[in-house]
Amino acid sequence: MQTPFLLQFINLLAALLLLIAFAMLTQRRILSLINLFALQGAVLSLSTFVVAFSTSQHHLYYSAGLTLLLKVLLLPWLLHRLIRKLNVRWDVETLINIPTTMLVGISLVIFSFNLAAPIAQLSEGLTRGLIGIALASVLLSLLMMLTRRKAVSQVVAFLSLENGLFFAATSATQGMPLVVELGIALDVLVATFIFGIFFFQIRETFDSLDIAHMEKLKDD
Amino acid sequence: MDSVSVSPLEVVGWLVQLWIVLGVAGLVLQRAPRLINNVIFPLSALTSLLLAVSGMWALGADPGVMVLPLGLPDLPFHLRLDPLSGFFLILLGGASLGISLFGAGYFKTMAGGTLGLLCLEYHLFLAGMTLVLLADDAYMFMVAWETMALSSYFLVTTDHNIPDIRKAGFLYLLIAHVGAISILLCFGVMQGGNGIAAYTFDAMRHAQLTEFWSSAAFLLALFGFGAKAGVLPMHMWLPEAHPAAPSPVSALMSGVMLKTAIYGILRVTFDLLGTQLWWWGVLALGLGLLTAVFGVMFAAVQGDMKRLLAYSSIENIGLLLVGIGLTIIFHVYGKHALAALALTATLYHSLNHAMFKSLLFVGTGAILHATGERNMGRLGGLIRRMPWAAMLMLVGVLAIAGLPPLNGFVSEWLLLQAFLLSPGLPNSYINMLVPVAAAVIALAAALAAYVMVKFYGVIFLGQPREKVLEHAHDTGTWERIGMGWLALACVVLGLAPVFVVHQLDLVSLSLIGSSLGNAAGNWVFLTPVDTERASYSPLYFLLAVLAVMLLTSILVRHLYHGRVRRSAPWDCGYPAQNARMQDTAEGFGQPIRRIFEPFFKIEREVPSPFDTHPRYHGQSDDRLWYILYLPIKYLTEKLASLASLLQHGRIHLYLTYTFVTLIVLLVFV
Amino acid sequence: MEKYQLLFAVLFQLAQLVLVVVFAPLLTGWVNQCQAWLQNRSGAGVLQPYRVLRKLFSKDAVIAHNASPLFRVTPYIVFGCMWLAAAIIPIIAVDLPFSMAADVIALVGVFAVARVFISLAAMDIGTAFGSMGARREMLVSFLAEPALLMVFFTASMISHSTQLPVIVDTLAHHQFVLYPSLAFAALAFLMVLLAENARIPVDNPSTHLELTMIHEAMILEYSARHLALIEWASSLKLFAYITIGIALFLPHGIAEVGNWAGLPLAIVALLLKLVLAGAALAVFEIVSAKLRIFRAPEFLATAFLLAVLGLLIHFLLGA
Amino acid sequence: MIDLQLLALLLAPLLGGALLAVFGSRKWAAELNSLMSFFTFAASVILTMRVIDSGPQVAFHEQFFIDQFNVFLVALTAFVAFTTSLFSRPYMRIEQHHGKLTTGMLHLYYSMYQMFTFAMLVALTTNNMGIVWVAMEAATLTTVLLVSLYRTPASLEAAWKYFILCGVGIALALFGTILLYFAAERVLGEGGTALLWTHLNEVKGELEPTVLKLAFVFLLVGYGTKVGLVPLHSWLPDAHAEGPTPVSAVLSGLLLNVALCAVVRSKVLVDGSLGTHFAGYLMMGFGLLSVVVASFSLFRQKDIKRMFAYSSIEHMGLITFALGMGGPVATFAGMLHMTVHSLTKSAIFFAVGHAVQKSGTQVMENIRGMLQVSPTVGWGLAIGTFAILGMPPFGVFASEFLIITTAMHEYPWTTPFLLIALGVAFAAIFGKIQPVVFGETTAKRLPHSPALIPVFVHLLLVLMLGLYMPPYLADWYRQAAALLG
Repeated sequence: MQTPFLLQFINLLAALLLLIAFAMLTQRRILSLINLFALQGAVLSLSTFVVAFSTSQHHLYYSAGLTLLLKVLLLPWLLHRLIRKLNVRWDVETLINIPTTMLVGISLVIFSFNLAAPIAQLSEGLTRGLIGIALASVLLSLLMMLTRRKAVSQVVAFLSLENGLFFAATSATQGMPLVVELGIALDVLVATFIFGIFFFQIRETFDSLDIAHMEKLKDD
Repeated sequence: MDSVSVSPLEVVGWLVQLWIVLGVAGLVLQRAPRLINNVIFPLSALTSLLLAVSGMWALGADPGVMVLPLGLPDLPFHLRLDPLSGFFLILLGGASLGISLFGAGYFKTMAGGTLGLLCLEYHLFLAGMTLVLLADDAYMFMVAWETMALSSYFLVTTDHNIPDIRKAGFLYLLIAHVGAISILLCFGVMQGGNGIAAYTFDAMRHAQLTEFWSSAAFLLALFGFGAKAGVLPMHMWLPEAHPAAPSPVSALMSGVMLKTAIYGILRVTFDLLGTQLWWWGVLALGLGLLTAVFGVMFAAVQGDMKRLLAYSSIENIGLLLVGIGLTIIFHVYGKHALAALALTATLYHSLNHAMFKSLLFVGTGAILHATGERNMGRLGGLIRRMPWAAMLMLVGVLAIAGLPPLNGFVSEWLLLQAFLLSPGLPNSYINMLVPVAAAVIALAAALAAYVMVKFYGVIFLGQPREKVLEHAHDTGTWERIGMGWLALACVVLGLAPVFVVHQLDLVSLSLIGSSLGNAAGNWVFLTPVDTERASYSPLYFLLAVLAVMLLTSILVRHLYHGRVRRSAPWDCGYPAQNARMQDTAEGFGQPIRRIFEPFFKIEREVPSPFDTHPRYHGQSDDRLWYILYLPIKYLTEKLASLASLLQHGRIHLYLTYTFVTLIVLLVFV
Repeated sequence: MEKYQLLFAVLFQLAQLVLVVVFAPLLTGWVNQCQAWLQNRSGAGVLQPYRVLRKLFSKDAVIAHNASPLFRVTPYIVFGCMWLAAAIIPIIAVDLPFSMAADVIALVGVFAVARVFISLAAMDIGTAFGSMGARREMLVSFLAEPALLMVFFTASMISHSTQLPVIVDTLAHHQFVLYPSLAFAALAFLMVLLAENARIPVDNPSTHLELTMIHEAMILEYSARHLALIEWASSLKLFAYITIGIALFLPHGIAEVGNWAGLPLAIVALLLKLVLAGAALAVFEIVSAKLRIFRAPEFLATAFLLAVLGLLIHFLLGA
Repeated sequence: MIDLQLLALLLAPLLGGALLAVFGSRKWAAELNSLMSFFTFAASVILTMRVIDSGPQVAFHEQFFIDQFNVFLVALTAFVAFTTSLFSRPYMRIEQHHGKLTTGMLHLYYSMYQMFTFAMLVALTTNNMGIVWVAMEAATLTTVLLVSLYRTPASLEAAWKYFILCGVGIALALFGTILLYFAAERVLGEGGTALLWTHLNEVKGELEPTVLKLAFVFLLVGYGTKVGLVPLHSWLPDAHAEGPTPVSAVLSGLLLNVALCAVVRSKVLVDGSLGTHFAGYLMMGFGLLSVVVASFSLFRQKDIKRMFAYSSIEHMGLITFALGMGGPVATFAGMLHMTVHSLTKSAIFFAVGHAVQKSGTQVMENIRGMLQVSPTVGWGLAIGTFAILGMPPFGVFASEFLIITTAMHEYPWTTPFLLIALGVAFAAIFGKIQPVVFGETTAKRLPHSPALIPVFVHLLLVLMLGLYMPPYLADWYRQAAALLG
């Protein structure tokens, strides 16, 4: 069952996931961001597929398919449509400059690897160390959310965060119970729709998708 | 009463229920204000009387215990009526009897809706105070305690349209609440065992506490109850809330509610805590002295009659605290008879203060109704317009000034005796402290006389300072009866000290295990230790003074002619005398203000010699407000503005919080 | 025997009651006479106070229109209180049954009653002087009263009693001890005596200069028999104070309980002491100057502090 | 049988949501809303009686689980949801009358309201920690739409913040759940049972502590965001202040409880696995921080709903603190506090809603003299405020009494913070509400008469809980406390 090749392949995919997360962190253009997001989805789907294959858990095939459908096709398509409609292409600048962000990101990766090290020792075989990568990509996405100004890129970051989680759910733990996965997928879908509604409402109300307009509610 | 099957506690329970029913009836009958005035309040007074009687009955009886089916699970309401509670019930009943009777007349002018509500709150207040005295578990105690605070808050803010009154109510309830939390913590320290049942007083009595925790409990209790009693520096609410409340309510608050705090301190210190430490006594003593002098000093410079009385209450609370401190010290050092003496003095003074302060407060109510004026600088000469009120108030004034043969003197006498007999304590510091303390007490008592001369003289004597005072009317019948009862109580308590002390012995015996016993004297001579050491007989004293006076007046009348001529007062050669040339309240207080200048924050506005309409304005504020309360307020505001920085409006910042929290937790896992 | 003793004591008490009221003005006269001599005046004679009283009693009383009953009853109260106070101080013998009813604290209380009433009466008419006098009187007393109490306390601590007869008995008849604390107390007492009896340096009994008077300002509205009673009460007060001083600080010579034989000697000793004390008072008054009214509290605060110091010294030295 | 009862409980709101999605624009939509909420409530009562009778139950292949702890929350949720629907009927009409809402918005409101109830009930009753997560997310999504109902810039901003912050939070909770599963599957094996709480609870001693520690951090941060623990609370005041008042009431009264319930479930597992008080201490720390920060934040509030939102943070902090302390008394107190806080806070929001409608503003300086305008609203607000401030004899005091005294006994060092925080909170709220209730007024009359019966029903219940607790209710709490340890 556990062929070294498959293991290496999953590890490769994991590394790819992390790489894409970094790439997203440094990306200024929204279009490329969405493309990267789709790519990430593809990697996720592939890794789920491989895990399903290697552990022969059938429900993981559904998961892989669902991921492909949702995260590679549907969501990027939706987002593309959205930005075309809303006519936003650039995330003008990030809040912290990109080299700094990178530095922070790298330390986050080291941190999460360290954190995951004792757990990795528990886990036998296949998924060794994947928790660390999942954690790192979750934290990187979170970092991306902190540093983005435009609502759209924040949402993409959020979705990428979910990707990281999904990776943890499927690859690191070899799949959650099906009902949970279905629920998660449904929620993500609904969330995206709501995001879409919001984008229109926000734009309608503020004439922009810059979150800087939404800093009125505060204690003073 | 002669039926054996009924216990005092049950009777008191019924009376409390009756009060609540009366209160609700008042709310229901709000369209019939006459009924409320002429039926409900007198009935309430009758209930008070019965309560006092049951309290007296409980003094001699074994402690009664009762468990109600209410409360928390595993912690139903426990009630207990022991001599200490019984004594305070007498105090409550006795004072509220007069106040309710007075109220029956006083609230006549109030609109129906307000009156109904007030009637409910008034009776809840009374019921709450009674239950505080009966409570035998922490939860019940706190519920009753806060019911008392809340109902009195609503009573204070009866005239809530006036911003100042709202402010007073706010300050009052805030300090009361902080105090209540402190009391709560005190119970938390004292709880015995585990589970909810650990909060009964009985479990607390058996709890084993280390010295550290005992002291923590005592300090928390002192702070918490002190906040209610108006002990320095938590006194700030008192001079604000008392003037704001309707006068009968002020009377209840000052006369009775403050005593529940004294009750609380006694209960915690001597009953619930198994051991005491000597320095508690020193602390209480020191705090009491400070409070007493502070209170009377500020009373001397007040211009508002109710504020003056409020500060005087602070002084008296200080005296009570001194008594408690002495009791602790003697008790710790095993001087049982002396401890009993100090405790007796404390309890006696509580009772006295309840009577005369209630009398004076309701009296100010009568004045307020007659003139619509609280500022003494606009009163004067009322003795001629309101002879009844003036006469009854004179009794109260003389009593509170500590003059023999009235009641105020007896308790001060007992307290001073306790001081005088103190030498021989094994701690030399305390030995040195005692004479200084006695001196301070004496000073406070003398200043109290000053204050009271000012109070009475400026309000009742002299010429009316305003035209409207010509139309002032005297008190009505209910008011007179109420005040009469309180004045009578002052006289009786003053003349029959031996009887009272014998009753108080039962309390000390149950609380600290010692009493004055037969040493208290025979029926007419009060001799707390023995006849050689000290004795006092107000009855003989009064008889002698009366006899001498009578003799003199007979002699004068018979041997000399009785010709009397009326004429204008002598003008000293300066014909333009008018009422404004008398001392105002501020003027009368001026020497005190000058002597104790550093303690006051004085704002003065003096007219220049060329003003055509000269106006003088002087105000003496409490420095503590500026050096303690305002800084706390500023600090809170500062911290609040720091806290508001958190909520900065930027979502990135909020996400950063989440992020940082997560990272920090992960680092520390 | 005991029964007789009690009876005798009661009789003795009544006798003292009568004697003090009769002879108190004499002491005032004597002090005034001494003063006159010291001022190189011939003086009106020691009987002058009696003459004044007689004259006042025979005059028509004039009372302001707005005087209340309080105003009219006050002279009797003041007089009664002072009389009683003077009567319970052991001056010749220590068994005075009425002393049982009022110990030293009560004695201070009696003085306070009189003071409060006279202050209230002063405010009753509503003239500028009346209330000024009342205020000043209370100002003086709020420091003098605790000082007096502290003086008493010192003596009480020594004798373990607040009963005047017991105090005097202890001081006079037990073994002779020098009490340094009593020295402080004595000084304090002297100051209180001056202040309370409206003497120089706190007040001046013989002036009606508005700005300086205290006691006289209060009684400006009184006339005829009311004034007489008040003047008489003042004499009684002075008498009481001087005898208190004698009882506390020079008790020697007073008769012991039941020792009727000692009485004549005691009477002689008392007379001597009174004569000396009166003269000393006069001398003290002559050599000091009237203080500004606002210096009076300082003067009295000094007295108060001295008294407290005396008490502390008692604790410190045990004597 | 239990399956059926549970089905009724869950179907009622689901059906209601579906029906209102269709008929939400009709005139009787409000009545339908109340009716469906009533059905839910009735079902919850039946379920509760069942659990009282026969103890903990599992249903639907162990996917659902009802024990004493969650059934009281179910009953509470259904009850408050019902009374809130009663309140919202006239309230929303007045809003519509004032031109703030359109029929379309109301349509959305009614259907989302039912869906929200459904999501909360699922989150409470499910046995599967994964489904808990799904339901929490669903509850977030439905309320996001409710918060932004008015479509004003402010409400959009609030909803956006709510959405993003809670979305992130809940995502972190998912990571925690995954870690939990990771640890569980090693003991329970792969597949459906590894996330079932009942199973986890049985084997909690065998779960890998290091993983569980990590998992709890994520779960706490995740669900803690929804509870409103400081410093994860930032969304809460905005969402409460800008959403419609009935939504504020259910958010404060119910959603926070549900999220806390999830945290508590995790805590039981984690502390059971670690054998230490790790999770408890963490909760105590967050609770204490929340209480203190929220109290000071209260001080400067101008908006009345915002202020009470902070008060919710304070109280949730107190509950978290109590549940973190553990032990029978504190847990009992924590649960009691949950109940009374829900009842009181929703009652306050009801009263506040009408007060705001009467004076036309949420700024407290402009709301004055409510007692004069409408004694019922005024007294409701005054009594509610005193109740929430912990004045006896209301139930809030009972629980605070137990929490504070236990803290004094067990963790004395925390009490100065509690003392200061409660004092400051009292000063802040009381000082601001007093002039709102008392004094002169400028407010006007309303087009529809307000529904104040819910206010007084809630307050009466709270009063009763302070003075007398029926034996079955007490047993219920006690068993729940024993369950949580």
